[in-house]
Amino acid sequence: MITDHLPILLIVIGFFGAFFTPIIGMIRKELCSPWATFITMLQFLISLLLLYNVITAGNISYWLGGWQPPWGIEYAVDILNAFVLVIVAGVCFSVSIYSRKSLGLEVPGKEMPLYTLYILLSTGMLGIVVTGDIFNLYVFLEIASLAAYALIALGDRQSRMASFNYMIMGTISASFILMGIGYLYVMTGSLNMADLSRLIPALYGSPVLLVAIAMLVVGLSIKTALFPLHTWLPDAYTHAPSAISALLAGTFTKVGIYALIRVMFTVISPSYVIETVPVMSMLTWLAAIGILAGSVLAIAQYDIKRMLAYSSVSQIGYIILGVGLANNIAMTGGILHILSHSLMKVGLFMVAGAIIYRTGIKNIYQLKGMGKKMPYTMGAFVVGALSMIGIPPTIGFASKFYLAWGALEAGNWVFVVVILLSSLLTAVYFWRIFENVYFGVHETEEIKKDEAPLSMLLPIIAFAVLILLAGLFASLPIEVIKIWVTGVLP
Amino acid sequence: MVLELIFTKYNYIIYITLMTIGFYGMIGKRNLIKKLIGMSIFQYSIFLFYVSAADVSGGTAPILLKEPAVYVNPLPHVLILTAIVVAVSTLAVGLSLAIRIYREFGTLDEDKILELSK
Amino acid sequence: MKAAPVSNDIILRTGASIMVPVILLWGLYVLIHGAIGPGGGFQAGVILAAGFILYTTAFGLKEAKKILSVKLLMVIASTGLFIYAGVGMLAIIFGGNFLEYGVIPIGRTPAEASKYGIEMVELGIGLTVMSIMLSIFYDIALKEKGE
Amino acid sequence: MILIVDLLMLLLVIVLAIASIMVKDLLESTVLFAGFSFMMAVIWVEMNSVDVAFTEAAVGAGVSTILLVAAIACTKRYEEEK
Amino acid sequence: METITSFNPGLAILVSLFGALMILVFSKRPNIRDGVSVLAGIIKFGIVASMIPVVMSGKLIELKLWDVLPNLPIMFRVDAFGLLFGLIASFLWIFTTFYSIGYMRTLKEHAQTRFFFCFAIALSSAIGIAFSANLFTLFIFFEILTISTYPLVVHIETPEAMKAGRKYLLYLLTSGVFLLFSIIAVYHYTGTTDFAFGGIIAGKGIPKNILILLFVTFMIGSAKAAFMPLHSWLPSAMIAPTPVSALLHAVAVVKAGVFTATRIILYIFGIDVMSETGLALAMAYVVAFTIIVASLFALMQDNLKKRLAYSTISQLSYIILGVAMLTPAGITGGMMHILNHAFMKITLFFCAGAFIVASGKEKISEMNGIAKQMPFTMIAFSIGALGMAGTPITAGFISKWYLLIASMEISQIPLLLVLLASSLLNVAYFFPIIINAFFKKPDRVLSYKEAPLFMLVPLLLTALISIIIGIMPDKPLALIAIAVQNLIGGT
Amino acid sequence: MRRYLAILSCIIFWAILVYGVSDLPALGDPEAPANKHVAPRYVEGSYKESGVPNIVTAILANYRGYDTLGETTVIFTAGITVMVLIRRKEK
Repeated sequence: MITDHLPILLIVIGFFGAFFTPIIGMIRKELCSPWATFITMLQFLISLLLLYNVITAGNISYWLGGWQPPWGIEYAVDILNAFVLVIVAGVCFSVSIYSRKSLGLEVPGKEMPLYTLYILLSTGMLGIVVTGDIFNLYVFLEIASLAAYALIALGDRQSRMASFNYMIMGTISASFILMGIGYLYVMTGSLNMADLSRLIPALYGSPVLLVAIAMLVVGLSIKTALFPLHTWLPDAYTHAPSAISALLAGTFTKVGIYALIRVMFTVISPSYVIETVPVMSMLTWLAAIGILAGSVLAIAQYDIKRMLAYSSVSQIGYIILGVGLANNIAMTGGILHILSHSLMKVGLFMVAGAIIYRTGIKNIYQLKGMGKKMPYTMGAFVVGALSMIGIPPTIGFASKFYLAWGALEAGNWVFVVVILLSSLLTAVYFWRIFENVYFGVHETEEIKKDEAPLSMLLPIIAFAVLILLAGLFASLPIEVIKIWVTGVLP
Repeated sequence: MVLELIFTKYNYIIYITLMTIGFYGMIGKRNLIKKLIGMSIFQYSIFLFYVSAADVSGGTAPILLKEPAVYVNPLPHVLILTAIVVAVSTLAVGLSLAIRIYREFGTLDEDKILELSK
Repeated sequence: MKAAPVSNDIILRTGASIMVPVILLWGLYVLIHGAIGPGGGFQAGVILAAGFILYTTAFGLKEAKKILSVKLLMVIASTGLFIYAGVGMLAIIFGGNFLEYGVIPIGRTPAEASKYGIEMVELGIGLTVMSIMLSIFYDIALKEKGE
Repeated sequence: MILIVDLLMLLLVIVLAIASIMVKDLLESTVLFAGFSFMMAVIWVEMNSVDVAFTEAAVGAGVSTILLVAAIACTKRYEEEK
Repeated sequence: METITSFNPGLAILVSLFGALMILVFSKRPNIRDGVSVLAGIIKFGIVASMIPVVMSGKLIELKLWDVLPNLPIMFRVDAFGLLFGLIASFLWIFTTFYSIGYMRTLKEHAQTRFFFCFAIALSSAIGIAFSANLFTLFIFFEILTISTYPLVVHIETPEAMKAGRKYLLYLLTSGVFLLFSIIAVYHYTGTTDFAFGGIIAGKGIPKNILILLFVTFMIGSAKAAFMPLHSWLPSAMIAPTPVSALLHAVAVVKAGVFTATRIILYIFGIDVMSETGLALAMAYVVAFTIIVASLFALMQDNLKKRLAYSTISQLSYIILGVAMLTPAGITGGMMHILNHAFMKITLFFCAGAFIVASGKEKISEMNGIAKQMPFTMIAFSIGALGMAGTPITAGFISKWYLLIASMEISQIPLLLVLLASSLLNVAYFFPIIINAFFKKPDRVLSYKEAPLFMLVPLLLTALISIIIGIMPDKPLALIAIAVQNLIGGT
Repeated sequence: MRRYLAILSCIIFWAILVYGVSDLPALGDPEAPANKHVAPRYVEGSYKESGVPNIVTAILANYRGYDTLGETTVIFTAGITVMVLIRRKEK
């Protein structure tokens, strides 16, 4: 049955898509973008199917090459994987629709390599998420990273330097991860995640394990842009082409977080990283500082994309905070926030891209009258921003509710305060935009409606609607996440 | 204790030292190509770690011989083959970025570039 | 220091015209020999690329591109990967898992099928590595005016 | 005895690494780096990983060096003084 | 208690949401757009009113939609208290709509579509707050109310307006955060956020200091009720167009705050917990302080709308005071005052707006002799002012009467004195206006006339109703009696 | 300033890593877990299951063939990247 091969088809379709793109590009350049959309759509559909299968029939294990793990590479899909897969593939799919016009303007004449890299990035990220083998994770991380460096470097004049710095940081991160994997391998002899999790308890107390954990945590934190290691993120997101900022904001950092969760809670056991060696609680404190620092820095920005980038730093803090608190509720909130932040940030970056596409404006104080000029786009922006603030009934509210509740459950009042305070800070930096966009324009100025093209508007609106729908029916994803969380945490 | 460490595990100390040198090259140097060389050294040090961990004293290279023999562990070699290719790919990407930056700014000095791009 | 130095030096050209076929042959040998001795797709690909790079240095980029144009390189790279992934898909078609060479009905035993599978895969790697290395070299060595 | 050779080679590698980071001339640095790669390959042969050593010799000392030289040719040869 | 499932509560909310949508659709055709507003208001009131017989017969109407978060559904339950608030809000919306049509058109205001759109959303959420069956649902509508009233507050878009808007948001969003925290805490400790007669906190073993902390955060959370020291957003928000002030002050926002505070005191904490911990009495004194100080502030204002704003702050505290006294009479008085104050204050604001539209005057000192030119408006104003002071036969008298009785029942003489003193202060800050308007000669010849009919009729009607309530208070009292019965009987 | 900071962080980095060394298996230790758990199967099965005597090739292309596919894709990605970054239009 072909459905048995779903996990690998997800990736192989991407590979084939990427390998074909140069050939398609030689025939007709214009076909590259629809081709990328088609491939990512297939990946999205497969990941939906996978999620459905995992929920109904339980975890999936696929042996590549037919070799039984730990000798061969295994694709292991459980609810967490499938959930993140759907998010990543969904974002890749919708941004690919959006990107046709946006990238057509910002990176003209390079459709072929651009969409090849686009598909490779998408495939790389999906590969990271779906795999059950820790070295395989590294390989796919590199595919995705290289594609990401290249895509970022296609932005404006400063983007090359941003990309270079990202590459340096990314290589440090990848090398650290490789070293962590090496330490684990040297001490256990295995590379399979499930197998490792059986072997690692024998190493408890060994300094090697500590160093390995430290390496993996630092490496993944760089990829996730956790607070003190976030320095590459603002530059990269500001200068990258808008569609790419949207894509990366919604997916790549989330994949990093996924990997962090996977390594900490599946490979190494929760009880070890929480109680014996309080790695996770250290991370929560960093995350808490990051939440506030990110918000404050976002307030100081006037470039809309840069502001959104700093806001990402803060939002990533939420996720790590939830995961690090490691009780049922906070963890659910944290994982739910992966979904909600993807929806919100991708939507917002797409709006920023649409504004830049139509007017070229990046400074938020020059956005006067935009509410009349691009009513639907800005309407979507309002929805996204309200969700960031955490106004019900949006998905951002649902995840903040769970995070705050989880912090309370953990008895940590500082974090409760941080979470709630940060939503006020978020309100501050978004409200500046509202004021400029909707108010202070007088009747005398006639503003012509000049909406973004349909292929950009459609994904934007879709994300706004999704934010609301997911907010109204948040118990659905929460129930799904809970199944996984209760399976992992005692 | 320390002597024992040095005599049985000197490979690790060496790899860590190399890694630190590479790390310094990445964060302490301002020239982009120097940074890339540092990056390569950084990566190579990890390869050294893997390969030395695979070594078995008295073993032979992992190519099957007619008569039974002790082989060194082949798996890290495979991983490192992969990683070397990744390293050279990263180097190529980094160099192309550096060239592109040089074309735009006329310099490879990080500080100067940051100044120019303000 | 000039990039991709186009040399008119007769010695270099003569040397290259002798060396290049030898290097290419050696590359092919490494590719095939990969199964029994050290070597394989990567090494072979790199060696083959080195051969062409030598050719390029001796005869100039223009000449080199007449043999392997940039577009052709891209096609070769894609083809190489296509061979690799295609072998994997073939395994699925014959009822195995991805890249499970043993089920492909070539050779008498699964082990033999694996051997052929591995050779195919190495060929794919070799093609891709060679063409990409060469392509990178073309790009980096390409001087301002496209000389 | 073998230990001494081993250690000497490893020390040489470290010296080469430091030198290639420290010299101001990028081309020199590249050559030193090629030497570093080559020494690395030799060490790996000594550690019985012929495949890796082979790859390293081809990729590290070969392709990497070619790319670096080509890149330096396109840009500047000397590291700028502050 | 018998409960009936019915779609009516949801329908009542949807009507104005749908109306808002239609307003957007017809933004280019003002007549249809405003017609939609009116129509939606009437239908909405019809739906709310249709629930009266059911509730009067002692039943509850329930509508459970779906779980937004696990175990936290959007759920509506119409009890007597909620229905009272719902009735007031939907009924007054009709008047306000007419009035704002007149106001906006006469002044040729910009962005009228946005105005009516936000108005409709705000009303939906006010009704949503009224009918919420749990804190969670209430919070959702609470935040929507905050967001949807913001564009109304900054409607004129001048720099001062934007500044006032920022202050408005700062206070209300911050309080929203506190409310959210309290809700999460309640949910954390009790596992539910449902309103229940007698409260849900009792017997859950929550330590007393946490209980007090919770109460404080809850009360900060209902800062929409504008008690001191969290009142200062309200006078700032006076920068809004007058219909907005009328809506904010008489109907939607502040009443929602008071309503929430009452719900929390009576239905979350419950009478027992409140009296055992002594929180009720503390609360009573805080609001008593507010009553007096706000009245003093009111005396010092020259801007009529600002004076009305401080009067509102003081009057709202009556409601909380009544509830905090925890006796049947007190609760009755408090709830009754929601109704009374709504009608009286909306009359006063309508009058203030009429002055602005007809004469352009906002300052009290400029209103000498205005009664000659605008007699009807001024009469309505006087009725409202008399009611505020608690004069018999006006609505204000009824509620004050109950409050006085309650304060004697719990033998808190200071509170009694506060109530009396406040009546005097009311007289002190309203009567000079009336006297000057009727008897003082204007500085120069006045040339304006009454405001347009669209505005005049609503304000006369609301004035009339506030007298009718004063004379025949039995219908609303019966409704409140059911609410009180449930509360006391439930304990 | 920057140089001293860099050197300082390097020293810290070095020290942390050296701390972890003490428990690592000695160089060439045949009893090290890395050489015990998974590896022997490759040595034994290489010829039987894959038909090639070079164990590294067997693992590279067969047991962990999928990694190698990924790695070839990395090269491909790098090629495309270099192309998109510095290739100029040919005349």
